Amino acid sequence: MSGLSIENISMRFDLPNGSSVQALKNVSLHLKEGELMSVLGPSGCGKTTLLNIVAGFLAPTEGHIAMNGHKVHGPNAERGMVFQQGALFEWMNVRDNVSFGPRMKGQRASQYGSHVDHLLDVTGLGDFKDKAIYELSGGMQQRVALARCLANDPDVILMDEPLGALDALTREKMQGLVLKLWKETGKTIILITHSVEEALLLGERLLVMAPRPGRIHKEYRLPYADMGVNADLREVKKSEGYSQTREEILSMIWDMEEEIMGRTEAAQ
Amino acid sequence: MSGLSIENISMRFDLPNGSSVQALKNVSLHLKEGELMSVLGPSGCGKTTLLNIVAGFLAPTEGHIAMNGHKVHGPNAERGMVFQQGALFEWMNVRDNVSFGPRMKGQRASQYGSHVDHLLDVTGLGDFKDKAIYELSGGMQQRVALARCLANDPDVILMDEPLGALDALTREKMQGLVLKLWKETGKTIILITHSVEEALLLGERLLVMAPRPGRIHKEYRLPYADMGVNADLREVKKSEGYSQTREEILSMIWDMEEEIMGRTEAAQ
Amino acid sequence: MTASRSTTIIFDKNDETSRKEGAKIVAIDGTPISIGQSIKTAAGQFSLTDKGAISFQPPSGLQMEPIWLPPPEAVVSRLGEIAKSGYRDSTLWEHLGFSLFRVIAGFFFGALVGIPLGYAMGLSDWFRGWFDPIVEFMRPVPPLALIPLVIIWAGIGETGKIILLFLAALWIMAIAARSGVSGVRISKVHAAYSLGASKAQIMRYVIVPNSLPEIFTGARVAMGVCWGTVVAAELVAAEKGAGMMIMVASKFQLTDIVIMGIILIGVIGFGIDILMRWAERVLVPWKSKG
Amino acid sequence: MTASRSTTIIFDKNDETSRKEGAKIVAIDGTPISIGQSIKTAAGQFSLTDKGAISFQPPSGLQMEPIWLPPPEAVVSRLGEIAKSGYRDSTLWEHLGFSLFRVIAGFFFGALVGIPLGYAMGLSDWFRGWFDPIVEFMRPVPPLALIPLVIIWAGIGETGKIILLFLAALWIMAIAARSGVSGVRISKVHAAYSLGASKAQIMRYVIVPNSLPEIFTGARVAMGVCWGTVVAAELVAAEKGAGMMIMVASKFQLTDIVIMGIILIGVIGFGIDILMRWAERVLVPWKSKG
Amino acid sequence: AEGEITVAYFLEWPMPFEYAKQKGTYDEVLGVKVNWVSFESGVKMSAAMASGDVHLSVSQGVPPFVVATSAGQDLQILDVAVSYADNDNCVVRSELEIDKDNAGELAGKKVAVPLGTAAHYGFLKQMNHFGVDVASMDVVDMDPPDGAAAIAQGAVDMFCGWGGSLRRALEHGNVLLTGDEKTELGILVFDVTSGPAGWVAENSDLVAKFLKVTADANAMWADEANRAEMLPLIAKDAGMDEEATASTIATFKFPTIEQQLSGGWLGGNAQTFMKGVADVFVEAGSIDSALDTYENAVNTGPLSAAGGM
Ligand SMILES: Nc1ncnc2c1ncn2[C@@H]1O[C@H](COP(=O)(O)OP(=O)(O)OP(=O)(O)O)[C@@H](O)[C@H]1O
Ligand SMILES: Nc1ncnc2c1ncn2[C@@H]1O[C@H](COP(=O)(O)OP(=O)(O)OP(=O)(O)O)[C@@H](O)[C@H]1O
Ligand SMILES: NCCS(=O)(=O)O
Ligand SMILES: [Mg+2]
Ligand SMILES: [Mg+2]
Repeated sequence: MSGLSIENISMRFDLPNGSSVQALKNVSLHLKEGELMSVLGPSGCGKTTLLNIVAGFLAPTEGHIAMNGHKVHGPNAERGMVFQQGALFEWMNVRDNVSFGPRMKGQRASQYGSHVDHLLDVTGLGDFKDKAIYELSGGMQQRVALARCLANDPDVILMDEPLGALDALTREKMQGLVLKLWKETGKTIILITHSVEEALLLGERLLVMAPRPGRIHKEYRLPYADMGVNADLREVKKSEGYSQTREEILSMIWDMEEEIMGRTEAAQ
Repeated sequence: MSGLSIENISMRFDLPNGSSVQALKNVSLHLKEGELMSVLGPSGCGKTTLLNIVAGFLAPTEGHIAMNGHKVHGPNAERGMVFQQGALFEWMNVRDNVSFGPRMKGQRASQYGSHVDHLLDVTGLGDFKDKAIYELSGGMQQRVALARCLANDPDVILMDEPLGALDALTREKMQGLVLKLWKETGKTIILITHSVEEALLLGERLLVMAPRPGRIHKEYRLPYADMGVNADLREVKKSEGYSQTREEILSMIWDMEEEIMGRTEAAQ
Repeated sequence: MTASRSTTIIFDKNDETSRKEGAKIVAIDGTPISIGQSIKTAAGQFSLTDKGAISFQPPSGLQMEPIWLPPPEAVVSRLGEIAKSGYRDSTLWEHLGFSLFRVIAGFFFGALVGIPLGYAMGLSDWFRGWFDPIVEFMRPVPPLALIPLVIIWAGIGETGKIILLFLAALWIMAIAARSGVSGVRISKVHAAYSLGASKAQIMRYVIVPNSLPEIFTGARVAMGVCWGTVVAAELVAAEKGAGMMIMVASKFQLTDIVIMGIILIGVIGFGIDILMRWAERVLVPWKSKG
Repeated sequence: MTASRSTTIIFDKNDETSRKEGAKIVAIDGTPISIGQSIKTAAGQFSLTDKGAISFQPPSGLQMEPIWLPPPEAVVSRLGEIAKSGYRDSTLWEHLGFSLFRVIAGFFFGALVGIPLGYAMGLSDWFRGWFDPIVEFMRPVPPLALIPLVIIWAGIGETGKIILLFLAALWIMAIAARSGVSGVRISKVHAAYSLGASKAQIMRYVIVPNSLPEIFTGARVAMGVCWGTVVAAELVAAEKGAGMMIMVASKFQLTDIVIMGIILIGVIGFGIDILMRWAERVLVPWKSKG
Repeated sequence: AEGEITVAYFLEWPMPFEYAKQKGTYDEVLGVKVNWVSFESGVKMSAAMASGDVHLSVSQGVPPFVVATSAGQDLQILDVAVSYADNDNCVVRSELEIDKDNAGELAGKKVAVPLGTAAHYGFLKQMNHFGVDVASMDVVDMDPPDGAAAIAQGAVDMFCGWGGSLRRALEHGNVLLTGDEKTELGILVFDVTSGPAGWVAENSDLVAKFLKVTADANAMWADEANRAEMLPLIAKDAGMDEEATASTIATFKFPTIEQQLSGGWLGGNAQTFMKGVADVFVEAGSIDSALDTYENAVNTGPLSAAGGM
C-alpha cells in the first residue's frame, strides 16, 4: 500500500500533577502519494501532536505510522517538516540552510549544488543566497524553510501553520507557491492551519479535528486546490460553494471554540 | 457647527538625517456628533498620525482641529483615546483603571462610584472589578480600556486598532460591544483598523487613506453598522453588496501595499 | 598544592652512624633502592633524596590534610562552636550582622540618592546632559577599585565602608531609575493625558509605578554587588564582619572557619536574592506579565 | 574625613613645668577656656582635649588639601610621569598589563572548563543532577570571599590570583552554556533530525552555534566580574598590578595616583566591555535579531 | 623553574645579607638564580611558601612561623636571622597621652595589628602584662604599612608593627615599653630563616650555601671597619636613607653560627620559646591548638653544614 498510513493512533500525556491529557484518540487516516491534506481544528485539539507523531518526534501511546506499508519509528529524512517560524539556523546563510540536509548526509557541494540552486530559484531566493537569515523578511524566511525541506527530497512534507506569522499579502503569495511546488514535485503534504480560507484553498482533502480527546470530526474533499494551481486565488474564492463551505466550517469551529472558551471563562 | 472638524491638516516629520516625511497632506474632514467613522489604509499612510493630531498629542504642521466650532490644542478629557494594547495601568486593578479619569479630576468614590459600576456591568466586567490587569484575557483588557475611556464621558472617542491583537472569536464579540455602546451612548467615534471586514461592519462612514503623502483616497457611506446593531454580525456579512464592497476595498488597499512593498523589496 | 603529608625522613637522626660516615639506605621493605629511584609499598611511596634521606609520600588519597580541606563535619562543628562562643570577641551573628548592616545602609543611601537622580535624568534633558557621562563612566569602575580612595577620604571605619557601598549602589540605582522612566510606553502617558491627568499626576500615577519593575531589577543587582563589595572591603581593612572573619582565619590557617565563612556568605547572598525576588513578586506583581 | 590638618599641641612638651604638676591652659588668644570648650580665632578653632592639651583645627575651607582631591591637571601630569618612569619599579603598562594578563588567563581557563561543564549539564540529566546544586550555590558567593581560601590553597602568587579569577569566571560560564543549550528551540532540533542529522551533527551544527549568543552574554558578565575581582585581589595581596598601584599609592596618600589608577581601571573595564560587544556583534550577528 | 629559587624578605628592614644580595653573591655561590620578593608580613611568607612560590623566607618572625606549623604546615627553621626588641613595638597616638603608667586606658581603643605576626605576639604579651582585656579593644588586622598610614590619619589609636612603618608611626605617638623593658618581661623578638621541609630536604646543599653567605655577611658587618662599605648597599636594598638604616640596624643583633647552634638559641631555647608563643596564641583564641613540641620544626642540619664550610 503506497503512501502514508496513520493507523489507530492514540496519545496520552501524563502531567506532572498525576493527571493526564488524552491529546489524540484512535485517529486513523491514509494519504495516497501526492495528496495534499489540510487540517483545521480549534486550539488544543491535537493537530501539532498528530504531526509530531507522523514526523517521529513523539512516540504514540497506541497505534503506529507506516510509509508504503512499512512501520516507521523516529524522525527520518523521508518525512520533512516545515515549521511556523524560528526553525531556521540563523548562524548559516540562506544557501547553507537550504543545503543542510545534503551536507549532513556527507554530500559535497558538487553533488548538491545544482539542485539547491534550482530550489533557490524556484522559491525566488536566487538573489539572496548569501544573505543572513535575519536580513530576510518573514515571507522569505518561510521560503527558505520550504526550500530547505525540499532540498532533502522527502516523500512527505509536514507543515505546522507554516504561514501563520505572515501578513495577509505575503501569506497569499506563499499559498500560491505551496500549490505550485505541490503540483510540480508531486509530494504528499499535510498542512496544519488556523485559517479556514487557507485550508479551503490549499487542501485537496480537508480534515476538521475536534478536541477532548483529539479526534477526526469531519473530512471534506475539495476542488479549490486544483483550481488554484492555475487560477488566481482571489478568483477561486468567488467560485460556487466556496462561501458556503467556508461558513459551514467556520461555524463548526466557532462552536467548538465557544464550548472550550465558555468552560475556561467560567473557570476564571 | 457641532461635531469634530479636521481642517486642512498637514504634518511633516523632520528626520535626524535632515530629510523629512510628509505624513499627512491637506486632510480635511467633518464628523457630526454621534457619527462612527472607520479608517482604513496601508501601513504608513498616516492613520495613527491623524488620530494623534486629533487627540492633541501631536501639533500639526498646518491646519487645526475644532470641536463644535472652537479650535482645540493639546490633549483633553473631551477627546478620549482607546489604544490597541499596553495602555492600561497594570499597577491598578480593573476598577481603579476605569475610575482613573474621575479620580484625576478630584472626584470621590461616592461621586463616580455608581457610574463606574454601571460601565463595568455594561462591558461585562462586573465580576472582575478587583482583578489585576494581567489576570484578564486580551478581550477583557480591551473592554477595560473602553470602559476607562467612557468613564470620563468624552465627546469623541478615538480608537487606534483597538481590536488588532485579539483572536477572531473575541474580536467579533468586541465588535458587537462597540456597536452597542455607540448606539447607546451616541458618542462620536473614529476607529482605525487594518481589517476591511471590521471597517465595513462598524463604520457608518468608511475612509480609505493613501500614502506618500498621507491623504484621503476615498470615502464610503455604509449601512452595515446600523444593521449590525440589531442583527447578528455573521448575518450582516451575507447581505447584498457586502462582498462586493469588501473585494473592492481589498483590491484598492492591496494595490497600494503592493506598490509600497515592491519598492522596499527592490531596495533590499 | 605543595604542602602535603609527604615527609622526608632523615633516617640517621636517631642512629649512631650518620650519613657522613658512609651509612646508606640500600633497601626499603625488602626491595633494593638507590638514589633517585622510588618504591611503592602498601603504605605509600618511598624514594631517596639526593642526599640519601628517605622521602615518604603516603598514597595521594590521604594527602588532603585538614589545613587544605577540612572534612565537612569539622566545618559543621566549627559552625556550632562559633555560633555559640563567637570568633575574635564577636559572635558569629555580630560578624554577619555587621556586614549586613553595612550593605543595607550603603544600599539605602545609594537608592535614596540614585533613584531621584535617575528620575531627573530620565525626565530632564539638562540633567541627562550633565549626569549621563558621569554615570556611564562610573558604572564600569569596579566598586572595589574605589576602596583606596575611600580610605583616603573617610578612613577605614564604618563611614568609609558605607560610602563605598553607597557608591556601589548609586550608579546601578540611577541607571535603573533612568531606564525605568524612559521605558514608559508613550501610549500610557498619552492615555493619562487624554483622561485629564496633570503633569504631576502623570508623574505620580503613571511614571513612578511604571518604573518600579526596573528599579527592582536594579535593586537586585545592586544588592548582589554590595554584598560582594562589603566582603571585599572587610578583607582589605578588616574589622568586624564576615569578610574579616574569613580573612583572619586564613592567616591562622583555620581552613574550617574559612570554609564555614564562605558558605555562610554564599547562603546570605543567596538569601538576599531570594528575598529581593520575593519582594519583587509581591510589590510589582505585574512585572513581565504586562 | 578623619585625617585633616587638625593637630594636638602638647603644650608642655617643651616647658619646664608639666601638666602633671598642675600647669593648665586657662586662656587662648586672650579668651578664657576650660576643658571641653572651644574657641574660634582667625587662624582656626582651638579646644582643650580631656587631658588638657590644645587641639587645633584650621578653618574647614582650607581642609580640601590636594591629598583629598587633587586638581585634574595634577592627575594628568601624574599620568604622564608614571607612563614614562613607572611606579614601584614597574611601568604603568606593566601594572595594567599584569592585571589584564591575570584576567585573561583566569577567564580563559574558566571558559575552558565552564563551557563544557555547562554543555554537559544542559545535555545530561546525570550531570545536571550532580552539578546543578554546586553551580547554583557557588554563583551567589562573591568571588572575593574565596580569596582567603585561595591564599591557603595556592598562596598569594600568580597561581592563586589566576585560580581566583578562574573560579570567578567558571560558574558564570557554566550557567551561560547551560542556558544556551536549554534555550535551543526544540523546533530547530526537530528540523535538523528530520533533515537527517545525527546526534553528533545536531550537537555540532545546531546546539553549539545556537548557544553562542548566551555564551557571549555570559562572557561579557564574566569579564566584568573578573576585572573587578583582579583589582580587588591585588588590593589584598599586592605585587604588581593596577589594584596594587592604587592601594600602595593610597597608603602614601598620593591621591593623584589613586584617582589616575581608578580612571584607568574604569577606562579599561569600559574598553573590555566595548571589545566584547564588538566581538559579539561580529561573531554572533544573528543575536537578538532571530 | 629549574635552576632558580625564590626568597622572601622585608623592605625597610636593613640586614647585612642585603649587602650580599646587592653584590650578587648568592647567585654566585649557589649557582642558581635567586629571585627576591618582598612581603608585608611573615604570615604572607607562610602563605607563599605553602603555595610553593617561595622556597626560603629571610627574617620571618617566630610567631607567624609558629602559627603555620601549628596548623600543620611543614616548615622548618634553618637559622636565626636577627634578634631585635626595639624594632617591633606598639605605638599609641600622642594626644591620648597613654604610657606604661596609665596603660589601663587602652581598654576600648582601636588598634591596628598585623595578626599572626611578631607584632601581634608582642601586643598580646604587653596587654597581658598591663592587664588590658584584648576583647575590650577594637582590633583591626592591618599590615604595618597600612597601620602606619592609619595612625597617621588618626584612624586608629594604637599601632603595632616593625621596621620603617614603626618609625613612621613613632612620629605620631609613643611606645608603651622600650625594647629592654620588653626583654626583661621575656617578650623576645627574633626572626629566622625558614623554608618548606620537603624542599629543604631535597636541596640541603643549596640551603647550607645560602646560610653560609648570610652568616658571612653578618660576620663582615660585625667588623666595624666594613660598615662604611656595606651601609650604602644595605640602605639601597632596604629602600631607606643611610641615616635611618644605620640607626635601625644598630638595634639589631646578629648571632654567629656557633651562638645560633648553642642552647641559648636553636639548641633548645628557641623550641621552648616557640611553645610559649603557641600557647599565647591558643589562649588568645587565634589558633586551635599548639603542637606538643616544636623540636621537629627546627632543622640545624644545613646550618651545621654551613658552619663546617
Ligand atoms: N508535551 C506535552 N505535555 C503535556 N501535554 C501536552 C504536551 N503537548 C501537548 N499537550 C496537550 O495536548 C493537547 C493537544 O496539543 P496540541 O499542541 O497538539 O494542540 P494543537 O491542536 O496543535 O493546538 P494549537 O492550535 O494551539 O497549536 C493540548 O491539550 C495540550 O495541552
Ligand atoms: N515621530 C515620528 N518621526 C518621524 N516619522 C514618523 C513619526 N511618526 C510617524 N512617522 C512617519 O509618518 C508616516 C505615517 O506614520 P503612521 O504611524 O501615522 O502610519 P499608520 O498609518 O498608523 O501605519 P500603521 O498602519 O503601520 O500603524 C510613516 O512614514 C512614519 O514612518
Ligand atoms: N620582622 C618580622 C615580622 S613577622 O614575620 O612576624 O611578620
Ligand atoms: Mg499546534
Ligand atoms: Mg498606526
